Amino acid sequence: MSESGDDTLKIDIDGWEGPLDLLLALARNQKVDLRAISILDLVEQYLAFVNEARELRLELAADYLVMAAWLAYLKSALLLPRNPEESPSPEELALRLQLRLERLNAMREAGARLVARDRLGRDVFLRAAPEGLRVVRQARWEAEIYDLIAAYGRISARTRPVMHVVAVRDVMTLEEAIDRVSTLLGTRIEWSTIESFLPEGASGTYRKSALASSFVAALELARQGRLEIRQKSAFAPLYLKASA
Amino acid sequence: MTEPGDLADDLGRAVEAVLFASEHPLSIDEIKGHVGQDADVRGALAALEALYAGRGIELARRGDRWHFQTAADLAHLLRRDREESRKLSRAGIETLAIIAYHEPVTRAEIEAIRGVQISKGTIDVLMEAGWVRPAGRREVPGRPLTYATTPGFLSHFGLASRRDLPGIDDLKAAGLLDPVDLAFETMESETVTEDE
Amino acid sequence: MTEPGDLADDLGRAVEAVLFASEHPLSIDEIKGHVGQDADVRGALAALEALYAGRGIELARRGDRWHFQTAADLAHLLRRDREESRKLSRAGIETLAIIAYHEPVTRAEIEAIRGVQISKGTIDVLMEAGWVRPAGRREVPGRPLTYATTPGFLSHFGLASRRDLPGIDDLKAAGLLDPVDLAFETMESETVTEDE
Repeated sequence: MSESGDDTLKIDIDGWEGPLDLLLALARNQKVDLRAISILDLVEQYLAFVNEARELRLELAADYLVMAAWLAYLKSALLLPRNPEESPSPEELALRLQLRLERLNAMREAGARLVARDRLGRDVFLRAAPEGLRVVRQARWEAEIYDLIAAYGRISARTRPVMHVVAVRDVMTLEEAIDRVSTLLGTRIEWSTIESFLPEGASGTYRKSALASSFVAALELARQGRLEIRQKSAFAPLYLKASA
Repeated sequence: MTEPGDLADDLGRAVEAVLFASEHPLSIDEIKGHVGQDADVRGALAALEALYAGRGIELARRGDRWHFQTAADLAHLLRRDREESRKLSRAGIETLAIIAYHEPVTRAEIEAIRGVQISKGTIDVLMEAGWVRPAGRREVPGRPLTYATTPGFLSHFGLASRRDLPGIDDLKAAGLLDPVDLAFETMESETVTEDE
Repeated sequence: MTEPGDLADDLGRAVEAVLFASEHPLSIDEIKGHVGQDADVRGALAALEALYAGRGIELARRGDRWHFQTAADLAHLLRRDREESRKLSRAGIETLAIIAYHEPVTRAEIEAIRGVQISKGTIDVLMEAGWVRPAGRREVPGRPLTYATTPGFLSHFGLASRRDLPGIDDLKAAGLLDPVDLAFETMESETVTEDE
C-alpha cells in the first residue's frame, strides 16, 4: 500500500468501517475525553488523511469523499465570522458530530467488554453429560360423591324401560249415545236442542265427548228415520224431534 | 481427612474441570491430552476420589475411564413426582357408578347398562385412581373379568360401606334423575295416548 | 478453610447432586421441589459456593438460578476445536452491543450509530448464534423490523439479565443510549442556560 521509501505513512483503508469509524480513531488519537476533543483538529486530520490517500492515488470509497467535503465545509463555517441567520449553526453541526462519535465509541467499548466476558461454551463449560432431572407427573383423580350418584341417576333415567301408561279417559261411546238419545227422544214432544240430551252436570272433556257422540247418534237415528234434525243456519242451535 | 487446600493445585483443578465438561468418561491418556502429557493424572484422580468420597457427587471409575456422577443413594431426588389433580370424565364417573352399584360386574354388563361401549382407558383410569379392582372371573363362557370397588373408593367418597350409596328411589326423590330425560319421557307418553 | 465434612450433611449433598444432574440452571424453588420444601436451600448454596470457590468447578449464580460451571481460567484446557466459536467480526460485535444496549432496535438505528450500512450477513450471524431475534415491527412508516437479544445471549455471556450488561447504568446516566437528536436538545438547553 505504501510507496517505497515512505515507511511513515500507514494507510490501511480496509481497516476502517467508514468515515465515522476513521473519525473516531483520529479523535481517540487526541488522547482526551471525547467530550473535550477539538473538532477543528479532527477535521484537519481527516482532510490530511484523505489528501494523503489521494496523493498515493488510493481509491477512496465515495462516502469518505462526501465526508471530506462536508468536513471542509464545516471547517470553513467554524472559522469564518458567524452568520446568525444560518441554521443549523456550524457549532451545532460540530456538536452533533461529537455526539455521534461518543455514541459509536460507547458501543465499541461495550462490545469489547461484552466479548471479553467469561463466555459459556468458550471460557466456562457446563457439565456435558448431566444425568438430568425428571419430573414424573402423576394424576390424582378427583370426583365427588354427588357426581357419582348423579351419574348413576343419569344412567338409570337413560336406560330404564319406558312404560307407556294410557290414562283412562271419561268418554261417552257412540253406542251409549244412541241408546240415550233414542230413549230420551220418546219423552220429548217439541223440538229440543241437542244439548238438552246431554247428561246433567256433564262438563269438561266428558261433555265434549258426549256432545260429539250424541251428534253422531242423532245422525244415525235420522238415517234410520227415527228422528228429524233442524238447524236454521250454519252454527245455529241444532234441534231434534222424534219422527211423527 | 483431605483438606480442600491440598487440591487447590493447578493439576487437581484442571482434571476436575476436564472431567466435568466432558461428554464421556475419559481415560488417563485422554485427560493428559488436555492437562499435559507429563502430569501425574493418576495421583490427581486419587486425590479427587478421596475429596469427593461421601459427597453428592462422586468420581467414578468405569474400566479405565473416569467420570463424575451423582451419588447413587441420591437418585430418588433426581426424580420428582408431581401430582396433578384431574377430574374424571363423564364416561369415567358413569362407569365407576355402575361398578359401585352393581359390583362385581363385567365390562360387557357395564356396556349394556351404559348403552355405549367403554374404552380400555376408562377402567384403567379408575384402577389408577385406586377406586376399582379386578374381582375375579365370572364362571360363564369366556370367563370375563369382573370389577369391584376398593376400600380406597369408599374412603374417597366418604362412604362407610356400599350400603351407604343412595338407592334409585332416593335419587328420584332427591331430583337427581336427569330432568331432561324425565321431561322427554312425560311428553312421549302423552303423544302415544293421543294417537289412540 | 471449610472441612469437607461440614458439607457431608444430607442437604448439602442433595443440593449438590440435584444441581449437578440438572440440564439447566435451577432456581431455589426448583431445588426445593427435589430436596424438600422446608430445606434451607439458600444456606446450603452458600456453603457449596464457599466450598467450591477456587476449584476447577464453581457454583455460579445467574439471576435467581444456580448452576455448576468450570472455572473460567481453565478455558484453555477445555476448548475443543469443533466447538471453537467463529470469531465475531468487529461489525458483528458492535452490532450485537448496539442491539443489547438499545433493544428493541431497527436496522436503520443500528446503522445510524455505526455510521455505515450493515450487511445482511452481520445480523444473520448473530441470529444463527442464537443471540439475536426479530422482536416485532416498529409502528412507524415502513414498519421496520426490530431486533432484540435472546435468553441464549444472556446465558452465553454469563448475564442474569440485561441490567447486568457491563456499564449499562453509566451509559444510561450519561445519555449515551439516547439518540443524537435527543442528546443534542438536552445539551442545547444546558448551553443556553450557560450562555446567560
